[in-house]
Amino acid sequence: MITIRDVHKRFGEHDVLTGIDLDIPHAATVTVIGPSGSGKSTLLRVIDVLEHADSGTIDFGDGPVDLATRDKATIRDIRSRIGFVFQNYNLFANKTALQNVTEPLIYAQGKSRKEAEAIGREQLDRVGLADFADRYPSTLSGGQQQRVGIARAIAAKPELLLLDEPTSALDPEMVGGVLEVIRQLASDGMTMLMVTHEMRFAREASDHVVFFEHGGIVEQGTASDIFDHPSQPRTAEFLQSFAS
Amino acid sequence: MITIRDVHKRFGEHDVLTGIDLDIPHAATVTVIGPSGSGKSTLLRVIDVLEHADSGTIDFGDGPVDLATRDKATIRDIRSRIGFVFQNYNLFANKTALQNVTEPLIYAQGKSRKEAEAIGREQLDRVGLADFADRYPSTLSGGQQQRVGIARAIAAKPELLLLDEPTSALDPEMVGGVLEVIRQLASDGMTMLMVTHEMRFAREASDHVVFFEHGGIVEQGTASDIFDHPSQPRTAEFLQSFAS
Amino acid sequence: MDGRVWQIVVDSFGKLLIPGITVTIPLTLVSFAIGLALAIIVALTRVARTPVLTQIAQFYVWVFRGTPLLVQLFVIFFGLPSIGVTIPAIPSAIIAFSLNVGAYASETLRGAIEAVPRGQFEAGYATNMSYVTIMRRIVLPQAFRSAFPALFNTFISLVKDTSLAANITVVEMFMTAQRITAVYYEPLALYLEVGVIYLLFCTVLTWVQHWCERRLAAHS
Amino acid sequence: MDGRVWQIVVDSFGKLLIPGITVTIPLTLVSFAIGLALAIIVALTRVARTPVLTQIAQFYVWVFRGTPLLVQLFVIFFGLPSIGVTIPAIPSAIIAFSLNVGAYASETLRGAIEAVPRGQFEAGYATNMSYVTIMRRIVLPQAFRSAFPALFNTFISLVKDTSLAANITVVEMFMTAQRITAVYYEPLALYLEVGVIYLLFCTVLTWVQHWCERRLAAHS
Amino acid sequence: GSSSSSTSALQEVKNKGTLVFGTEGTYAPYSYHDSKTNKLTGYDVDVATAVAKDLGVKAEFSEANFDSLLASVDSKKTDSVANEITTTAERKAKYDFTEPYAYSYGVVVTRKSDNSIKSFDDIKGKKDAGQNGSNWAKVAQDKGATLVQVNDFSQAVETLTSGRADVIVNDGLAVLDYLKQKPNADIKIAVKSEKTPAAHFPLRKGSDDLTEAINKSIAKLRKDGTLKKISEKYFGEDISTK
Ligand SMILES: Nc1ncnc2c1ncn2[C@@H]1O[C@H](COP(=O)(O)OP(=O)(O)OP(=O)(O)O)[C@@H](O)[C@H]1O
Ligand SMILES: Nc1ncnc2c1ncn2[C@@H]1O[C@H](COP(=O)(O)OP(=O)(O)OP(=O)(O)O)[C@@H](O)[C@H]1O
Ligand SMILES: [Mg+2]
Ligand SMILES: [Mg+2]
Repeated sequence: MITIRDVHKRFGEHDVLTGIDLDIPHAATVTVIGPSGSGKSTLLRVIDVLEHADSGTIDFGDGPVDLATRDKATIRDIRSRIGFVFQNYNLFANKTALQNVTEPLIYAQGKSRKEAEAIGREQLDRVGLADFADRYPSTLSGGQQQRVGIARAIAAKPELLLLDEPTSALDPEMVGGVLEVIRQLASDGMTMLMVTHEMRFAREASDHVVFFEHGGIVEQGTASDIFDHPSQPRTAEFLQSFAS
Repeated sequence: MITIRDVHKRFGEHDVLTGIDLDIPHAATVTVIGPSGSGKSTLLRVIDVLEHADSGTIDFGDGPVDLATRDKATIRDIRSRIGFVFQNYNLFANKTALQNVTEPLIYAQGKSRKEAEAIGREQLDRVGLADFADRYPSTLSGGQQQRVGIARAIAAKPELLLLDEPTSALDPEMVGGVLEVIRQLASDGMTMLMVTHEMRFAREASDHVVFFEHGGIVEQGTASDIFDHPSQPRTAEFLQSFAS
Repeated sequence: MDGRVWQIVVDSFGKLLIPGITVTIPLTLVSFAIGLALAIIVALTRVARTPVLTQIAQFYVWVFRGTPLLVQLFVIFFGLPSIGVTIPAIPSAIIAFSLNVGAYASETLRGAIEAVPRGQFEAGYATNMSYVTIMRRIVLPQAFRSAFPALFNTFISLVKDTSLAANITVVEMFMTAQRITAVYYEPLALYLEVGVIYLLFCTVLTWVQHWCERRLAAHS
Repeated sequence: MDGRVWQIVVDSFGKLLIPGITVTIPLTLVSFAIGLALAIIVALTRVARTPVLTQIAQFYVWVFRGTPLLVQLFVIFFGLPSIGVTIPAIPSAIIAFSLNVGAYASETLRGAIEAVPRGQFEAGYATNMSYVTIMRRIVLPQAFRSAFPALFNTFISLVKDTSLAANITVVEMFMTAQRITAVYYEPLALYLEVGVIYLLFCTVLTWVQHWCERRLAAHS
Repeated sequence: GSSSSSTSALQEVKNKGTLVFGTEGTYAPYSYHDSKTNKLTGYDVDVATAVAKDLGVKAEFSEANFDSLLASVDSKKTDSVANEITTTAERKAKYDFTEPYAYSYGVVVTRKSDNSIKSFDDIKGKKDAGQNGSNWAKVAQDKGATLVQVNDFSQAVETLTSGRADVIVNDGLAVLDYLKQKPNADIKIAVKSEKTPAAHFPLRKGSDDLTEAINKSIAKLRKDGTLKKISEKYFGEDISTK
């Protein structure tokens, strides 16, 4: 169980996270849904210390760690356990698709180039990009970039994988493919926290769903709790809207 | 009726568009669906001459215009009739949300600053961002940026609006909102060509659906033709996959 | 430093500051302003890849970046009279310095413009802005931001390069220091002193640079 | 140009080229290499905003950008002996030029680093690369691309600034031109000639610049 | 300066076996490079060499721009300067100076067509193309001329012939050297002055015994005709005496 406690974050006068508590069971997939601008991306970013929380802790099972910390070693320790798929991909612009996957393996994990390339090709293959290994990001389509981002994040086999709308640029077939990947990761024991707007995907992929609004949790439960029997009127309203 | 004929485009050795013919009836919404990397974005980019086609024409009703043209005046004439919502938003990084909408009105359409701001605020309001007018893109969430991109494109009231996955970063409520906007634009007589991965959205929003693969059109028809009675097995397969 | 040297340094301060304020500063400001305007035009011409103009711009940058400023001054001041064009010293200096700044700063800007993401241009094209408008309203402001420190390099260099105007009869600060040296034979002390005055001028420019950088950073 | 002047120019060519090749070029290359290494360290230090180191880096840039190169040469060569440090002319020149290049180029790099999109850093952090690794593998290569023309400005400036070494007894190309002028009293012709030789050297650098730019552009 | 701490200045020179002079190497015919051999030569160079030889040491030369020559002496990189250095009260406050080893006269140079200058007093109100704080520039200014700043004699001539100045007040022998090289130049010598002492070797303060020794050498070389011989080689006349 990975536990997140009392996470606060404000930008200027704007309270973006207002005390988030979240439990992510081992090997579970927890999905955060909620309106645009409600703080979903910010939550993920704060967990990976890409943004410093104003306060809050994360506990991987060996004691709570302060998410507001400025201590380099602590931050790197947190990050070493986490993988991140960015909403806007953030591929390394000066590296090929393959290098995007292998660079962190070589330079952060200390793997040999050969080993890294083997892993890199395997992961690119998994997301259907075996033929695009030597292409630079600027020559890839949106969906292709997003899949490289997924391959990069899972290649490091993190304890916790954060996914920020991992299917936003993907067509239905690819979404199905990514769903397959996520299920397989879950069965391999990967713990995942995901933000998505695709409710059908959320329902299929998640063990646990969190509905988020104005930087706070409105309601949470199993996928079927939330989608079929929401207890809060606001959740029901959100889900009734367009694409549930 | 806007007609597009025989559009070809290759990148290096890679044939991305292999002779596209497309009719977009006046005030209709035509949606292109298809797998990642099939050339959907490229088609939109070539129509707006952001990429030079190798060959092909567009006809807005007053004669075909060569899409491979290098003539500045011709290109600007084509672009003056078209609005574009980018897959990755492409907001002007040094302008606020409001300025992103008003700059083109002032500097491309010659409107007064006052008039432009009135239109700008109206459009931002329409996409639910009235309170974010003075924020820079780097401080906006993904969905907020995408909505600014939509506001910018429709503010100029183009003859043809191209939308490249306009809902990819939007939550269901917002998708509903954008669907509303698109329906209203259509009823105001706007002609739209859209790429989307959200099949439900495609079905609700479109008059006509085109299924695209490997840079060519596999099948096209009304939304219900394609979604309910696809004639090609490949189309059926694509739609059966995950999120149809 | 003994009493005599100290006295010389103190007595010289005013004598150095006057040409500093009346020559070095105005020469720098005027030349940089003209040079920067030129640089923008040249950089845009090079980025645009229009056939003939781009070649002319490239040739200009090649010559004025590749030859010593002193030689440029000489040719303009002493060389042009032989073909009947006689330009007074200060205008000659301004011409040479502006052309020099234009060549260097245009390269800096070109690099910065080429580094602005293509999506920014495309958004401009898609909203049917003209090339010039896109440059003026969208791309140049972003390019300036990253080019700022390098442009100030050129600016700050110019402050000191104006001393070369001494070669074409302009009495400026460094030359004045040398003249005082010729009387008292204390080069090191006077060079240090003039160095401090240059540092003073450049400090102000550094402040301006950092102030502008902060402002530009806030706007993005 | 009459026959006599032409003869002087022809006879001088070899005399100028020799110090050009044996002094100007090696002095430039060595100083730029050291200066660039220094610039990278200083730029990284400034971007990192570590308390004391950043201030030291800022102070260094302030002093070496703000004072004339000639004064720096003077202090190192003539001033340091008074505190017991005597450095020969060529090493003194290399020290001064390197420190100067380091100050200017570090500012150029800083601007370029700050313009690399934050997402590139974040992707590096998220994949748990160290700050240094992110800089080395991801950010600096991208920063170099946009900074390239401005860095070559500094490089090409240096080619010509090496002539200041004449002030500390290094016999280099420009000094040689002045010697010949002292005999024949043909400054304009000889300055033009030496200008052409500098242009030759800088042309090679310009080629290198454009070649590198094309390579870097292909990789992104 | 204070070099007389333990060993005397003369002793130091004898110990290292060299007397090091700074010189510009760009001031014909006093200090310049021979166009054929490319070797440093000139009146001052030869005199300095002769003096060193007389002291039983080797002369060495270090070339740099004028201000650097002085800084070289201050930082003990050189012992003296052989570059037509004249004395003034201000300079004597900084250095010890030897007796003169050259005398020269000043001239007023004008364009060929200009006949308005008949004496030094006629340059009042005229524009003088003068060198960087030189004695000659001071002479001109004392006579009421305004200064147009130039860096060397060639520039002075360019400035005069392009009409940007009216006169050049300078060393007569340097002007003659110029006219030897460029007889067709549009300049002429309009006025000549009296001969005055024109060149001394400056030494760091406290070098009393070295000053003394060099003075003796100069006197000896003058007496045995060495200076005259050197002088005639470069000027065709004797400038080593008044
Ligand atoms: N500049 C380029 N150079 C080379 N290949 C390119 C370039 N731009 C796009 N491509 C390739 O062209 C193909 C079509 O790209 P396009 O962006 O049109 O796909 P798409 O259908 O929009 O995909 P997605 O749904 O993933 O956005 C892709 O395989 C892509 O890699
Ligand atoms: N750097 C910043 N400065 C100020 N405000 C910010 C900054 N980054 C984000 N915000 C604001 O914080 C709020 C939450 O943003 P966040 O990106 O977490 O939203 P989100 O839930 O991921 O939305 P979306 O679904 O649209 O991606 C938004 O209102 C956004 O405008
Ligand atoms: Mg988000
Ligand atoms: Mg696309």
